[in-house]
Amino acid sequence: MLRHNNAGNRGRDKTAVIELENVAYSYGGGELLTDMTLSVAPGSFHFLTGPSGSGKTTFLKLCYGALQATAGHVRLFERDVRGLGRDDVAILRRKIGVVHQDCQFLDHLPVTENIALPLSVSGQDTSGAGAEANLKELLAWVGLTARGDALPPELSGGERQRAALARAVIMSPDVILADEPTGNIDWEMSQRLLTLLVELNRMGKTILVATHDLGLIRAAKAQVPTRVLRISNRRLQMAGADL
Amino acid sequence: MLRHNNAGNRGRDKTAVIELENVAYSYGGGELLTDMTLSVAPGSFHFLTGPSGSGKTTFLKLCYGALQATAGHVRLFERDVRGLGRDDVAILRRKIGVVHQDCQFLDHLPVTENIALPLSVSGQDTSGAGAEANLKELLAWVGLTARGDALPPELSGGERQRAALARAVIMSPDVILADEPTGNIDWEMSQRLLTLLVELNRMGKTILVATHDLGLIRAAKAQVPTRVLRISNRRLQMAGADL
Amino acid sequence: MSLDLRAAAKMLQFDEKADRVVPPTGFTARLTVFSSFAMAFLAVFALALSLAAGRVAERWGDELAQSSTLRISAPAGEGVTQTEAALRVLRTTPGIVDARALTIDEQRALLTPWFGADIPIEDLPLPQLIDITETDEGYDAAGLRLRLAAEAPAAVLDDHARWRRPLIEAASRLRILGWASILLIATASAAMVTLAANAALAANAQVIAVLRLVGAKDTYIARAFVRRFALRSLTGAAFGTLVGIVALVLIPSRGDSAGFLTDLSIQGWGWVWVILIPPLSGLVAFIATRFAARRVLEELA
Amino acid sequence: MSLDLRAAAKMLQFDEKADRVVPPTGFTARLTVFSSFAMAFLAVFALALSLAAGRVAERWGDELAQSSTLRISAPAGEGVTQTEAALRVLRTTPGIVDARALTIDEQRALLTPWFGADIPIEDLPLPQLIDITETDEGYDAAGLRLRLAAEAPAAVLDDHARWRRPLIEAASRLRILGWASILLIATASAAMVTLAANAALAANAQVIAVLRLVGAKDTYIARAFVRRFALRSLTGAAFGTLVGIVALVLIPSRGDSAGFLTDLSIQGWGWVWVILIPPLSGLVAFIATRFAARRVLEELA
Ligand SMILES: Nc1ncnc2c1ncn2[C@@H]1O[C@H](COP(=O)(O)OP(=O)(O)OP(=O)(O)O)[C@@H](O)[C@H]1O
Ligand SMILES: Nc1ncnc2c1ncn2[C@@H]1O[C@H](COP(=O)(O)OP(=O)(O)OP(=O)(O)O)[C@@H](O)[C@H]1O
Ligand SMILES: [Mg+2]
Ligand SMILES: [Mg+2]
Repeated sequence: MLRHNNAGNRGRDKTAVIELENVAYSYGGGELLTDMTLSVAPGSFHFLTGPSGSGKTTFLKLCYGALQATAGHVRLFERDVRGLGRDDVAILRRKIGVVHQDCQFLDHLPVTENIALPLSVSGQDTSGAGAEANLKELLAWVGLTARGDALPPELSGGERQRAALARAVIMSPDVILADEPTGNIDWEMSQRLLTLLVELNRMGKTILVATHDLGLIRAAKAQVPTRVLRISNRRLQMAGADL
Repeated sequence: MLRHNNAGNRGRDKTAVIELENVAYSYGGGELLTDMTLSVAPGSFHFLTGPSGSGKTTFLKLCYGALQATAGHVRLFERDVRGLGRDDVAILRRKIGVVHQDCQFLDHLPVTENIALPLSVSGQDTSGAGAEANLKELLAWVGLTARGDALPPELSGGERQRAALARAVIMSPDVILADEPTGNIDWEMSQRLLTLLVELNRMGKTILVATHDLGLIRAAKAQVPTRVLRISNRRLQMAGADL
Repeated sequence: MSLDLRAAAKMLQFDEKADRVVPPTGFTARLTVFSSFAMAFLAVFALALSLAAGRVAERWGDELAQSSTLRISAPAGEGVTQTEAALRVLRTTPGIVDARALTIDEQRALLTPWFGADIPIEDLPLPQLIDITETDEGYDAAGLRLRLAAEAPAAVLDDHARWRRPLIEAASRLRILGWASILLIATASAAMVTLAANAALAANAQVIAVLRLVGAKDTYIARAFVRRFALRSLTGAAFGTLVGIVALVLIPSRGDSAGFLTDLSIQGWGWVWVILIPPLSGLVAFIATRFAARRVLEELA
Repeated sequence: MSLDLRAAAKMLQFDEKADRVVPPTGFTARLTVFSSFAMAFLAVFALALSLAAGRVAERWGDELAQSSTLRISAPAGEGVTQTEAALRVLRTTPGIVDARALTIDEQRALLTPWFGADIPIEDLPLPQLIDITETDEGYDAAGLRLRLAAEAPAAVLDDHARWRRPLIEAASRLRILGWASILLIATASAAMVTLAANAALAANAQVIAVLRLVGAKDTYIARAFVRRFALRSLTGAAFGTLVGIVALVLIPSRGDSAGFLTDLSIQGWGWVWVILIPPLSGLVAFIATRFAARRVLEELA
């Protein structure tokens, strides 16, 4: 159990960016998640594991305000999610980059525009030289330079996941939540994505990755201090040192 | 190169269920796949690997008539795909179970009905006691007994993949094509899926799995004779014994 | 009506299982039902208008029998000669079916409203009246006047009865307008159902892809959509027709035979047209959806 | 017209980038444009019909001035007394504005069509005619006849002029029918645009989810849809109105002032109504889509 711990793995004395306090969630049937308490310090790197159907995606959704806890409190950037208006949630999401498990795009817009979408919806200029260079660099980073003008339905599974990651980081958000970001990517490519995430973490971003890929976790542990959370038996557990 | 080989790994003298002869494919730009020749013997177990975006999904689509080769010939069950009418293709697909990379369902029907869909569309009875028992067993096999009445959008990523696999095998097809079937599944569950595929293969089904999960391939090799194909540099290669 | 409906529904409902594969399309469904409803409702009114206008045109046409009058106020003694001359001219005029001199009694009857019944008509220097029956097209009044001026100078042509002619024309026009509206309404509903079906098919691209993937034939997929849209259109049109009829009945009718369009009811054979509205609507939807489904499916592998 | 359109379009087009996030909705778009087109077209006709019917009702109403005639065929000597008695009765009858005995010359003019101009009217035992001017509602003919039988037994009430009354009524009815159709058409198009907008929103659930995920505010998302539907409806209605006007102009008008509905043209203030059709249509679409978008968005996290 992770009660009252400070999850910031660099031990910084900063307030948590994501804070759960006795959170429970249920889709209507029995409780899927129970009594979860966690505090994610800024700049920390967390992994979230657990069997299929244990509630990893649900947990992440609680962390960006897509779902409301049925009990307990979720605080994002020190604000209780329950008290937020719809527009507050929208603005909050601009500080949280999310890679969904089923990466969805606007299928009628080319990949580059999809990646730049968070900029457009927040009213930022996407046509300036700086923004364009930034976008180009990001495309190269995820290996999609050649596919920038393609439409999302024309991408392969792995290309979609990389595009989703690029979209999640373009706003340079404080927090990055990634749900199974390497599910459709080969080992080489997933190493590249990991490097990208580690780099972002070193820049001070908070990272939380849900994955079942133990290899990925091991590789990450070699590069950066990480903590591994595990959903088991409806509760949040700290994974042992065996990983 | 795999020209003129007999891929049937049990050396049976039967004609191939899937046969490619100098096949090339292009989505309109340059050629994505070139000069592919392959003959998949009935009862064989193949893996297909290759980097993200190399054309694995495209290759599978050629193998069930969703795409038409731009050059060369694809023969399924000894019939050239190019000569088939639309209804012929439909009937052919009843002999080929496909697990798509992005598992799509009829979102308004419960999981059980989705899994039984191949039976319904081919006019088979799904309400008989035998059919029901069969369906139940299948649900248990993929660990979805508790989620049978849920709608597909209410499934987790891994649950979707398992449901898609169940749908692919319910007609007891001669050939099973699976595209990244373990992308969202944890190690334990993917071992269970593999066991299922191996069992089917032992029953004489032909299996072709596209995956980037080398661990899965290794685990399979320990249980059943498999062949590993690799798309590299737009061509089909036999992967070395290093796997 | 409801009997008709149920029979049609049964005919189209022979595979309930196949229907389930198409998701309930919510707003597109309601859109189809509503369009059919509104269009059928409007069609009933247009139909009633056309039929009423047609009745009026016919009745007035019969009543008038296209008649006009010629009056000969000749000096004493010339009366008979000029009357005969006028009759000759009239009988050779194109557009005139018959011309007949009125008897004394008939003239008296005509004057009664003005003078009462006991008018000493024999003592009066009354003009001779000639009753003219025209063809539907009528005659050329100006030409006739010229010819009469030569042959019977005392004759005065009075086509006062013609005032009703424009009214009959108006009724015919209204009838044409009504039928044109019906045509327009039919075209519009066909277009709308086609578009709605296309929208539904486009929105269900995933459903169609999944069905193709698991080996469904084109006809299986198309049938589910087609049946649904045809039924919706039929239902909507049936309700629209029904409500239209009720509304027509509720509009107070004066039963006034002289009334023009005061009687917007549907009579006799008119009912055949009305009852045809729902099945025609269903048929249009059937064809439109079938066409749309074929087109969408052919684009898919 | 085109100027109006462009100005409205500019007002609504202030953020082209936001528009791009909503996919071109193909059939739903065409459906909206087409519904607006058809409805505007029908509205123009209904409007023309209403206006024409209104004109006819008014003109005929003025022409008739609600008149009827009383004829007194009294025995010699009693004529003047009974005429005065009848006038007294008439002037106290509710529904009668004025009653006036005709002069000899007026009576001669009336008879001219029947007898020619040189009728020796002074020598004839002609009845006295009284011209009655009614109010709009008219009087109770049966009651008046009873009272007259007592006071002026020689008086015969002839309300022959009343034959036109049902026609005026018919015209008024037609006008009401026209306005009712316009109301129905407006309701139907509002409903159809709402349903189309809802269908589009439902079909674009993924788009909306993606936009919410990347931090778009509700207003940003709603605006893109609302703007598009309002513009489509405006465009469709503008074209429909234009085509309707052209069709009206092309229908040959007889210019026949006696004609009933032979002149379906739009005149004077009628144009204001016609020009209002497109912006009203756009406004309806605007409100309907806004409402629909709000509802869909509120269901989403
Ligand atoms: N909208 C929903 N309504 C009802 N049940 C749901 C809904 N979404 C998810 N569930 C159920 O909740 C459970 C947890 O789902 P979740 O997606 O969080 O799992 P997960 O840990 O992400 O699994 P995976 O690794 O397979 O993606 C699953 O059993 C799923 O079926
Ligand atoms: N419909 C399409 N139109 C154009 N290009 C396409 C289309 N579908 C796929 N491609 C491109 O073809 C290439 C191969 O795609 P494919 O999906 O076959 O790759 P893959 O090997 O399955 O990759 P992954 O492991 O990422 O799923 C990719 O670069 C992809 O962008
Ligand atoms: Mg998940
Ligand atoms: Mg793929």
